[in-house]
Amino acid sequence: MTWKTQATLALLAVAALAGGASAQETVKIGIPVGLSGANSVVAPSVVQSSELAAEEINAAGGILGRQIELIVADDGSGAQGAQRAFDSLVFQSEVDVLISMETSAARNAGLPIVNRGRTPYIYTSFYEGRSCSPWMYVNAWVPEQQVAPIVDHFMAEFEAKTFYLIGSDYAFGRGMLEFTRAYVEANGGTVLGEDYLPMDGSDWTAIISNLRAAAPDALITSTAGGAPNVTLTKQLRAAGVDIPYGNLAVDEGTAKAMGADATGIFIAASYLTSIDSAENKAFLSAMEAKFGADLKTPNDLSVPQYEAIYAYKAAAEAAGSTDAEAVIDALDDVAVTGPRGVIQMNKQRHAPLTMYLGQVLADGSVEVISTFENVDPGEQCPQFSG
Amino acid sequence: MVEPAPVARAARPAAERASGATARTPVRSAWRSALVGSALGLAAVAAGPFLLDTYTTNILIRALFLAALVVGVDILWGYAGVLTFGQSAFFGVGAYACALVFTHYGFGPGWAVGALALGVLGAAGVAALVGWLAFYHGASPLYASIITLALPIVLVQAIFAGGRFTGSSSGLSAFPTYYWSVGTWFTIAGVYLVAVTAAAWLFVRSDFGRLLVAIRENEERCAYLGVPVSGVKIALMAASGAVGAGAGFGYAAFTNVVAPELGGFLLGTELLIWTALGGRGTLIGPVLGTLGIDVTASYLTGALPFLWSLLIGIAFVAVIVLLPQGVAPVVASGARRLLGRGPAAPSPLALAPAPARAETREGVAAPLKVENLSRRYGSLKVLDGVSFEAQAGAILSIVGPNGAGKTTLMRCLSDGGERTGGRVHVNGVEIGRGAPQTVAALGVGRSFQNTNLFDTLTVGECLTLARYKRDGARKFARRLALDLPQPALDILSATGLSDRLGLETRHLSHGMKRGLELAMVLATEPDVLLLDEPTAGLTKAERTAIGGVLVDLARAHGLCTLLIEHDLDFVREISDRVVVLHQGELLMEGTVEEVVASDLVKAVYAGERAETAP
Amino acid sequence: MTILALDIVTTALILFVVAAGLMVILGVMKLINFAHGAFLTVGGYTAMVVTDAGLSPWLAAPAALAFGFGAGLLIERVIVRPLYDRPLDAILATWGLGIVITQLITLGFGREVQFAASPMTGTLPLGDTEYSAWRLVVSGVALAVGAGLTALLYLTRFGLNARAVIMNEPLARGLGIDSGRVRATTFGLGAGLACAAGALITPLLSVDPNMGLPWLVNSFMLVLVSGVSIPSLMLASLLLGGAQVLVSSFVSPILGGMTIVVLAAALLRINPKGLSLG
Amino acid sequence: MNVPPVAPALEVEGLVSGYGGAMVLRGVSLRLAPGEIVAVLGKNGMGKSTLLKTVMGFLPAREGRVRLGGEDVTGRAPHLVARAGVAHAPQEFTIFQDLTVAENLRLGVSSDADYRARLGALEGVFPRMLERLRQRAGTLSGGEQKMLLMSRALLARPRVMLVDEISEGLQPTMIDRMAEALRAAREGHGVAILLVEQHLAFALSVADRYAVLKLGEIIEEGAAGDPAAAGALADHLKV
Repeated sequence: MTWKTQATLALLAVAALAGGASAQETVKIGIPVGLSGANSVVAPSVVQSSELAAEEINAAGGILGRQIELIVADDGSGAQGAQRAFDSLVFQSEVDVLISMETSAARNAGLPIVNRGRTPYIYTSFYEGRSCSPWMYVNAWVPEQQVAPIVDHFMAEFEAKTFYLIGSDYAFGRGMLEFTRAYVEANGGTVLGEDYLPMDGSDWTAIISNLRAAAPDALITSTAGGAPNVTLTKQLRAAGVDIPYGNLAVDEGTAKAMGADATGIFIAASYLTSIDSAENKAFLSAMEAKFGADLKTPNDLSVPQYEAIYAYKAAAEAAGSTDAEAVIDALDDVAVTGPRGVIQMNKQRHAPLTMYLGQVLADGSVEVISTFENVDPGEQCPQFSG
Repeated sequence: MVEPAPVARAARPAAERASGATARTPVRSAWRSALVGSALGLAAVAAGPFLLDTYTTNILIRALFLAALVVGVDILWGYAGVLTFGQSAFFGVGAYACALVFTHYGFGPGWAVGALALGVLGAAGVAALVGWLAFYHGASPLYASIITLALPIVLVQAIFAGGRFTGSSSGLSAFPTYYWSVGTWFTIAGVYLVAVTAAAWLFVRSDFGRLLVAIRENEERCAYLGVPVSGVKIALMAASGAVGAGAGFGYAAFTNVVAPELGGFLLGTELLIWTALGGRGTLIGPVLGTLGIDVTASYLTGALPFLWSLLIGIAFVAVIVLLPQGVAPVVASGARRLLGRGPAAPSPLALAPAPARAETREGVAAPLKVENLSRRYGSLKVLDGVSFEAQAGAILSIVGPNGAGKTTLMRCLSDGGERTGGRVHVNGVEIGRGAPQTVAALGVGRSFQNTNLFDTLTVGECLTLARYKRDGARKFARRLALDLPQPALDILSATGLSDRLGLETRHLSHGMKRGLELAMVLATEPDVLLLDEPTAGLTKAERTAIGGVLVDLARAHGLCTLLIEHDLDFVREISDRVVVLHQGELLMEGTVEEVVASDLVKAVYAGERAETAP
Repeated sequence: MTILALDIVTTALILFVVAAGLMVILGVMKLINFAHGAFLTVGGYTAMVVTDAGLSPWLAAPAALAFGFGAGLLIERVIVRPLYDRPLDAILATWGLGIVITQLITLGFGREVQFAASPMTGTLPLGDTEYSAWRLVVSGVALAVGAGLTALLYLTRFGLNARAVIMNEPLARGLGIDSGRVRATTFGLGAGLACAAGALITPLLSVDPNMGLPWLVNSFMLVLVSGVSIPSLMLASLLLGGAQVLVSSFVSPILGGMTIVVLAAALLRINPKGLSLG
Repeated sequence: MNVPPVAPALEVEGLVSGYGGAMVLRGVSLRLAPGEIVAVLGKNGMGKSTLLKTVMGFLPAREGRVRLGGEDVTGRAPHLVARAGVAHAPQEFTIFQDLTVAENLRLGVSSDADYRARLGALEGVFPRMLERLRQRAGTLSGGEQKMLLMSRALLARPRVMLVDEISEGLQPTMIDRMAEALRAAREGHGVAILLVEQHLAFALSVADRYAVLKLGEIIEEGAAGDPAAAGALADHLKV
């Protein structure tokens, strides 16, 4: 983030403060996102894809004839900051919808405010699953969709029997690894160790030594998005760990930023830049055109964000208004075709997704190894199964 | 223990009448200002929800709870001088008590009361434990800060270690809670803050509040006056912990989210920043500072997050470096100038003689008996094998060249932790390793060589403080009448201090300070009086006056007095016996005549005594 | 077992080099520099700027040392000097300074996590095992810093003057030693060491505006326990850092995070002089 | 006003100073010519050490001036006064106990080169110091510590030495050595010496002139050689 984008954000916010008079004319989309803290590595790409979606929709006449106005707020990647961000968006800016990629901590902190403010909320980050609210939809993957490809591949390709799990100690980290452990054990494998460090921890020495002592066949990690992922990977590489390494929390952009250290990491994602579809190519070239040299690599977090804005447009138009309850009802029914294909959040507020297993190459790009069509998210929020 | 003597009770109405209808007594003015302030505060709380939009109300509720927490920080830091980084931990304990009980055990009025009690008592318990660790006798202020810094770090790690139970880094959210309207929560938070602030306001203006200031300004002196300094600080920590936990409970119940940050070190430092910017030691300043800064921060985080933090950081550094007392006192003195009101009100304190003590010293061993006392610093022997007795009704002077160990001797007699060997008996009781207040309780009163009293306390407050051992201290009021032993009253009137009870001691002349010092020691009604150079820097007339009082104390009141003096003429005039110390050893003990006649002593004073190199 | 021993030794040496700057300042100035964490961060960003400019990553630490020294002299002059006789206020003011530095970094470089190139990656063979090369390099540098500081204190005129100021400032001034200048130089040195340490640990971490903060409290505790002497800081790092590694390895990495703080607080309660060797 | 042909090495004029509210010096004036030794006598607590501390700048002068060789140094920081050519041998906390003898001596000289060049000069005065260069100063005997203190002042080659009760607790032979060292310093380098003393015989044997300080004021002055002086002074100083 530079002075320029920051100034833009400031202007946006000032515009939001001053724009009371024109409130009727725009559709306000609130984007609470972790511009600082753990998520700060990916947050700029999420802001960029949101900007593209808004620009495209506005150019095509907006939503129900109203222009979109984006209001970005930093949630600090944590609960405290999220409270401020959600409060400010819901009660101060009175946004029509919240669409955001956030940490689980931030999402959990924001949900009570969403419930209180009765604002539709589309959550666009992959997460540990089973977070339910009458006001929330999710269009990204959950463990049921993501863990299996990596574990299956390790077991089949590397004959991995023993696994070691390392994560950040928070809802996503623990949720993902607990699912992974159950899946590994259900498929005849053994988990030799499961270690966590707090989200702000950066010294993985002891854990890595434990890992080396246990000598597993494969490693699966699930950390918070930014700094912990980077420090863990750097220190793993520095310690000479070269067993098959599946990373449940890395996205393409972060992998690129990590450089050589990321080479060889296996990832499972619902979006990779190499997806060969017309929608994806159009999206990538539009991003390239809009941001040029400042472009942050689009990834598994920024693309769902892009699609969610279209999903909201479709729902509002289907409902014929931006009325919160009408939009929530309509979101179940609309299907949007985007870079990831056709997405409909009709499985207990979650979406079946096509998943890709990939491996990071030396140049930071991701090579697709195999594809799994329309993986079901499983039982997430049975109360919404109707 | 706070009950005044019967004489004083009878005297009080008279004193109030005497102070007249127009005199503003601090006590009454404290109650009046507390009432007016509370009324204004409550009115603002009542009006708030009607005037403010939902968003502002929302962020104000959180700020109100934090402000209640800051009150505790200000009392600890601003008044008692304990720099605490850990107040956030108590907030966190209260918040997690709420979240954990509601998440895992149950929800309902009974559960809520139980969780609140758990949080408040838990925090008070943790605070007491922390206080016990941090405030042992002889602990440096820095150590207390270290412990308060360790507390939130340990708490947060404990929360992390709690895994699913505490929600680790993510915290807990969406637990059942009371989804009352924002207005209702605003009222709850507002009333809590007003109540806490009003109670604190009365507390810091009470005798006990002045005691806190005294501890901040000169902890050691307080201990020697018999104030259980560590106990007071521990109790204060526990009380502020309980108040903070209450605020944390409310915060969690309202926001429906708890996260480790609530108990973390960073919030702890933010509390200090708000307190410093508001003006430490003013209560209202930190409360307004918290509300102002936190609310502004909420408005600006979207637009200017870094610039805002940068400005706060710069303001904080500037205030600490340039205006250690914060902005509030500057504003207050400006306001005072505008209103034309002086800062000092006349003291309403009425002095009366305390009834003579009934117990007699007959049949008791010598009031002070020293056996084979030694004090070493590493290999350096400052005192070695000193033994002597001091009798009731007599003045024993201790003389010797610089570095002979005289002041060290005083220290060893008044603080059980000081000596490295030997025994000291006071009224037949061995002092053991007792802290100064313990030794003071045995009947030892000590005056000091330097005259830093309590700068911002008035003469009357100093005297009230000195009576703590006898009369205790009122927690929400000021005493209006003070009983002092006759000799103390004599000194006060002889030095003119009795007309200056409302004057802060830093404005006193050197001679008056010496007089007050002595009067304070006498107010504790000691059996053994230790005086370190009571006449240093005094004029001839003042010396004579003090000498007269000392002789009278010994003769008429039977006090056992030990005196360090450089002025040998003065020693000769008033002493019954003299002890000569030289290089840590007792060179000789005897009557004035014997010592003056001794060639050995003369030699030492002329510097001619052969020193055998060790 | 070898790995565990290496973990303990390298962790201890990393802690030592990170805490050294804080110790120098506390030792001579009796002042606790709570901007230490921010200085470490500045070192991390210096490393990033150096490598982004295409210079060798090996230059990062020396550049950070030089930059930190200059900045330290300036900061001493403006902020620290009025606070010499107010030690608790000095903690607060330097904490505030840390906030200011962090925000300035955020304004200049953005708040997101960034990366600096490492001078070396991978492992070095060490007997029958192999071990993180950069951790070994940092350990070596830590030993050199310890030796260098010892030489500076015991072999140079500045060191003699500084020790005289530590032991008895009035006497030193009476002998013509400009204690103000000694203090300013010391603050510069401490700040420089902190920045250099920040640059040194950067290859193990990522660069963000708060990267130094987690190190502050542990450094602070180690320095207090060690009672400001180089050998005892080494000893404290070894004992407490070792305990941290053991707890992390055998009990829980999360509890490992508070080992140093808890042990230090307990040690200081038992003996206010801590592990001081002299 | 007549400017003296040679400015006094040290001139103290109407000096008032003290601690907090208590004035210990109440207007003291003294003048030392280059190479002159003046003894200030008085009992404990009369302001003798305070006088030296105020000259050094450790205590602020409330009133009055301090001049060195005609240059006004009132209000200067102690290290600047020291650099202007004043060596202070204080009475308490005199040496760095934890440093070696050599380090203590080095600290007395501003440059290490000068230190090495001058060190040999101690051979004639306190040869024992040269034998103990590597010993920790705190392990020296009381008398040796005084020698170290004096050696450090001598190595500084000051214009003015302020010597505070150097004789206290010393054996007679050692006192004689100190007297010799002071005389040698005056003769060798023209140092002016302000001695603060309670030891009458020693003071009068070394000094050219004496002044008696009582309750912060000089109540008597005279030439040390005056045979009547000793008797009169003994009265002032007796127990």
